[in-house]
Amino acid sequence: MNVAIDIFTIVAISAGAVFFMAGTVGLLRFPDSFTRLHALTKADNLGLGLIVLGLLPQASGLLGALKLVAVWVLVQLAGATVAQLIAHALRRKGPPT
Amino acid sequence: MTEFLLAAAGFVLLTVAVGLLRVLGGPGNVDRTMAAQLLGTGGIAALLLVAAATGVRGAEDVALGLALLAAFAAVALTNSAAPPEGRDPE
Amino acid sequence: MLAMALALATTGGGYLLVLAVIVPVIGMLLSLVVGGRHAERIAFALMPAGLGLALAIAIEVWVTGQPLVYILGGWPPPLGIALRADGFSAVMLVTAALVIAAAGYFARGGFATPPGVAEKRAPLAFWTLLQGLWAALAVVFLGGDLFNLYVALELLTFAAVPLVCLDGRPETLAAALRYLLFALFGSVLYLLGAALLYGTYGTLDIVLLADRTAAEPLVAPAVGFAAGLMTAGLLAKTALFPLHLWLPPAHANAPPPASAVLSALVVKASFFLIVRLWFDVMPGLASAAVTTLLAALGAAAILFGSVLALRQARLKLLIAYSTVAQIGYLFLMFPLAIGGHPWSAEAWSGGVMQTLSHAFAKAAMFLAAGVVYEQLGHDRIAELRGIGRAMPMAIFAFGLGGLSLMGLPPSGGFAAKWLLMQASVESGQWAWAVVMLVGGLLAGGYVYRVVAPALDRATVALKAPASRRREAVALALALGAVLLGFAPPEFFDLLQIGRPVAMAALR
Amino acid sequence: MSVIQALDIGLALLVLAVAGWTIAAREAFASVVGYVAYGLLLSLVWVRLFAVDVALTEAAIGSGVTGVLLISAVVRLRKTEAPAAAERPGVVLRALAAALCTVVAAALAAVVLLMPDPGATLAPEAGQHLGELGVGNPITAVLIAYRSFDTMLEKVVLILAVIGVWSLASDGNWGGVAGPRRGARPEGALAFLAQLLPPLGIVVAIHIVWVGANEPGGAFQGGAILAAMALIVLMARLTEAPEIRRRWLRLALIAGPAVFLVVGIAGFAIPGSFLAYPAGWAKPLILLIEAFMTLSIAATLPMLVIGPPDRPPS
Amino acid sequence: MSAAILAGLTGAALVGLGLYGLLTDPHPLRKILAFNILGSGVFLLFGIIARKGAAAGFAADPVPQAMVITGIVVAFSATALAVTLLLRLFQETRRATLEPDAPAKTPDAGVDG
Repeated sequence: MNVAIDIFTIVAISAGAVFFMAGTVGLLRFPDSFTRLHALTKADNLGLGLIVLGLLPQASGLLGALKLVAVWVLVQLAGATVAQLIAHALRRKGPPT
Repeated sequence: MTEFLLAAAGFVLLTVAVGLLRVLGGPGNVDRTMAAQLLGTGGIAALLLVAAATGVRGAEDVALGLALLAAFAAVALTNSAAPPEGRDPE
Repeated sequence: MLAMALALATTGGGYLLVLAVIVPVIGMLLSLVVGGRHAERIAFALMPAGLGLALAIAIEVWVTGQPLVYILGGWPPPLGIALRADGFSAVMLVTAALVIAAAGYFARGGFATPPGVAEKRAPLAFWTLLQGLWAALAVVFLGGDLFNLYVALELLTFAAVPLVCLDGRPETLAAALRYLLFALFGSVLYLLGAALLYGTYGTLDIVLLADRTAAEPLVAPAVGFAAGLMTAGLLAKTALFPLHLWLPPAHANAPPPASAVLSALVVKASFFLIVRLWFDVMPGLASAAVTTLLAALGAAAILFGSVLALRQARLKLLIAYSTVAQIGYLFLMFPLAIGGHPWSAEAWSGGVMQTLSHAFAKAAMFLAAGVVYEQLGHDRIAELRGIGRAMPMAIFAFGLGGLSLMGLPPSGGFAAKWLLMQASVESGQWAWAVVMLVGGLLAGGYVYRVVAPALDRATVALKAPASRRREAVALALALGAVLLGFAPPEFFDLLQIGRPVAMAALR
Repeated sequence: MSVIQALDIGLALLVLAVAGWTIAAREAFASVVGYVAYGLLLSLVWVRLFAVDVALTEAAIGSGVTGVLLISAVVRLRKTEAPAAAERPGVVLRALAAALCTVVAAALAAVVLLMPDPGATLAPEAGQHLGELGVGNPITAVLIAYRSFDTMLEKVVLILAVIGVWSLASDGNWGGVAGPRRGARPEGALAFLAQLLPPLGIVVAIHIVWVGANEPGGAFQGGAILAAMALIVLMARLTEAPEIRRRWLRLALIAGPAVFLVVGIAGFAIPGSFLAYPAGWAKPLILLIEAFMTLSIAATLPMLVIGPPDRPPS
Repeated sequence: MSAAILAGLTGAALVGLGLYGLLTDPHPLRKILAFNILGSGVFLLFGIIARKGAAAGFAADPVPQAMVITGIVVAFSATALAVTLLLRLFQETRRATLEPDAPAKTPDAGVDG
């Protein structure tokens, strides 16, 4: 049972780490701010989600798990807002560079 | 398990560091603001992993605090960049 | 060990120390909440109480012949914090209470809330900050813990800086910002030193640190480095040459009552902590090289500050540069008063006397300059001819203050410089005596530059009606500086109570 | 080298790189963003140092609230950068400064390496009295009991800072409101965030204050999070800051130190010592003080960020 | 090398960096930033001292940690006051310089009373 849980954790966290890497690759390779913004907010948030998922079984009790989920929800919320705000700001500034 | 979690934290931190180099270079202020967002997400992930590995109590609360404030830099920028009426018209 | 045990338990009358701190704190908080003209009323109601407390502390120290101690919260150091008052703290507290009361009385009217107005900016800020500054000074003089003293230094900074730019003129804003940056730089260095001391000795209590540094004088390189950092930080706050750059614009541009308090008390607070550090915490580390360096900087400050004061075109800048010079005298006590030599006690008394007499003299001169500025609308020295008739008391106050700065009898400045000179002759360190003589002559020069034309028979056009009350406040302070010259021997005994070397004999 | 060592070294290098960026970046805005990132990384370092209370404070104040303050300032000061850059000292002076700073840093590093390990500590003494105080978090015990005098004075520092900031208002605006006028159309997304975040933030803040007695957390951290929530509501212009002449605002500012003083003075009478807690009453009194300190900090920090009033009172 | 030593070395380097910025950068806002970096370096040194003081079942000495919390709050208020002063100075002069040149030439300009 324990081994199964650990394997789940390892798989989820590894997948999360891969998404973080993908996000960074996107930041490096994408040509303009809009697309970079996508790479940043989408990929990284998914990566964090997977890491939180992987850590859930390791969490100490219900409160700990709840906090982990709350962290993820909050980052989602922040990511969505920031993407909106930055996109707005970019559009106000004129054509993307 | 501990080693794995730490390695994962190190990996995430590394990707964040590389991304940070990219966004801090600009070209514009808006791009740079993404640095805060990048660290907000990646830093929280690394923090959670490190905390799980080293068994530091209360680290989730730090992550919660960081998550609550994750949008602040971008909000502060867009808020000051758009000059509302009544402030110095710069 | 007797002294150790005494320093870690509350003594009779110790509660006075707590009251001396919390009375102005309560006044500041209340003034902010009640607001309006009540802020001024509260400040005035509490000033006599503060003076009474300071006097009670001084009397208690004098009568018992021992420092007063209060252990806060019943948690003895090293875990908790102690407040302590020795002779030096007691006289500084009394001086602070007197100067603040005088500055406050002077500021009446200038910082009044006019009838029909609920609250005005400058008055509310002035009266709350003045009380905050008073509380900060009390903690600096009484604090027995280096971190507690860090908080006190920050309190002092936050109260002093906004006072500089209360009138909002651009040059005062720049002066305030520069002052703030210097002060922050000073506190962060001080804090760094404190961190290293804690890491080495596991306590920040002054008495415990003194005991531990005495037991193992150079236990780690950290200690010498820490002392250097803390001293550098405090020197920046004291504005000792060459770290004086911030002082003249800040002191010269602040409103007169603020200038008086800043130059009389605020720079003395960080000086007081340098004395604490080198005489109480680590006397073993105060080698001849260290004390000579401090005194050499002091000597440079005396000469440099006096010469610049001679060349200023504005009265308030002249007084500010004179502060740079007079701060220099304070540091001459270091090579003379350290250790248990026969002349050390004299030099110690001389240093303390210089601190006190400069406080009274300089506050008097800044207030006198404030009167001049108010009535002429400017303070250009070239256009002061004949003002002696228009405002005789102010010019008399300026002259008496100058007398003390020059070190002429009868004045506190004379007593201070006489004691220091005597000590330098007895110890064979003649150079300091020569510097003091030259400094006195230069001081004579810059005081003469102001007083001589002022006494001229010329008529001046006044912009504002004379305020005899304000002139009288300045004169009273100047008389205080003169009266110090008549201090009885008992007063000098009080200054010696708690002097580290004197206490070492008790152990 | 173990994994954790590699991680620590990597983290340290990253912190230094971002700090170096903050100092060296050509544009001030880049420097400020670097500083925000730096604050975030520092909280990670604090977790590694087993200082979760500090990590919380750094996350909320050092990075979050300070970030808002600096970013809004740097945007307004953009035009001053070029003239200031012209005043930059010459190469020789900078090299001298660099040499001096290197010497200081090297000496400090040497001192750190030479310090005894295990070093001097008050941990046993601090732990000894936790039972009688009824709290489990030794840092709370230090802040609200052993060294409560410092904590009280530090709150007074904050109040003086508020007075100092307010005193920079123009005379006509005294008593009025700071910050942008309400009604400027907020971005939809921002308004959404500002409505959703505060309820969650308040829950988190209360949690952090409440567990602070036994776990990492406490008044400063909780208060700072509440302050951040207030700031986001203000930035989204959902509401306006209170006029600074309001009595309730001023009461909130001083509530923390006032309760401290009341408890402290009561201590003269009952246990017989200023700021001492009577036996058996320590924990409720500590919680009472923490509650009011939280309120005060939550009121003070936004006031410091939004600056002096720039509109006359209504 | 332990995490504490590493943090201590980082702290020392940060002190050096902050000091350099404070001394050489002419822009007040950058000076304020440098002051904050200098301060955080000092706090990290407190952190390593706390960590070396691990004893009696605590992972670190709580006393220096509590001091850091106090220090962070004080550093924030200092930053806020300095930034407000700077913004006000900019509002009055359209400049952000501490060099006392232009305004100081006319000491009496704009004095009311």
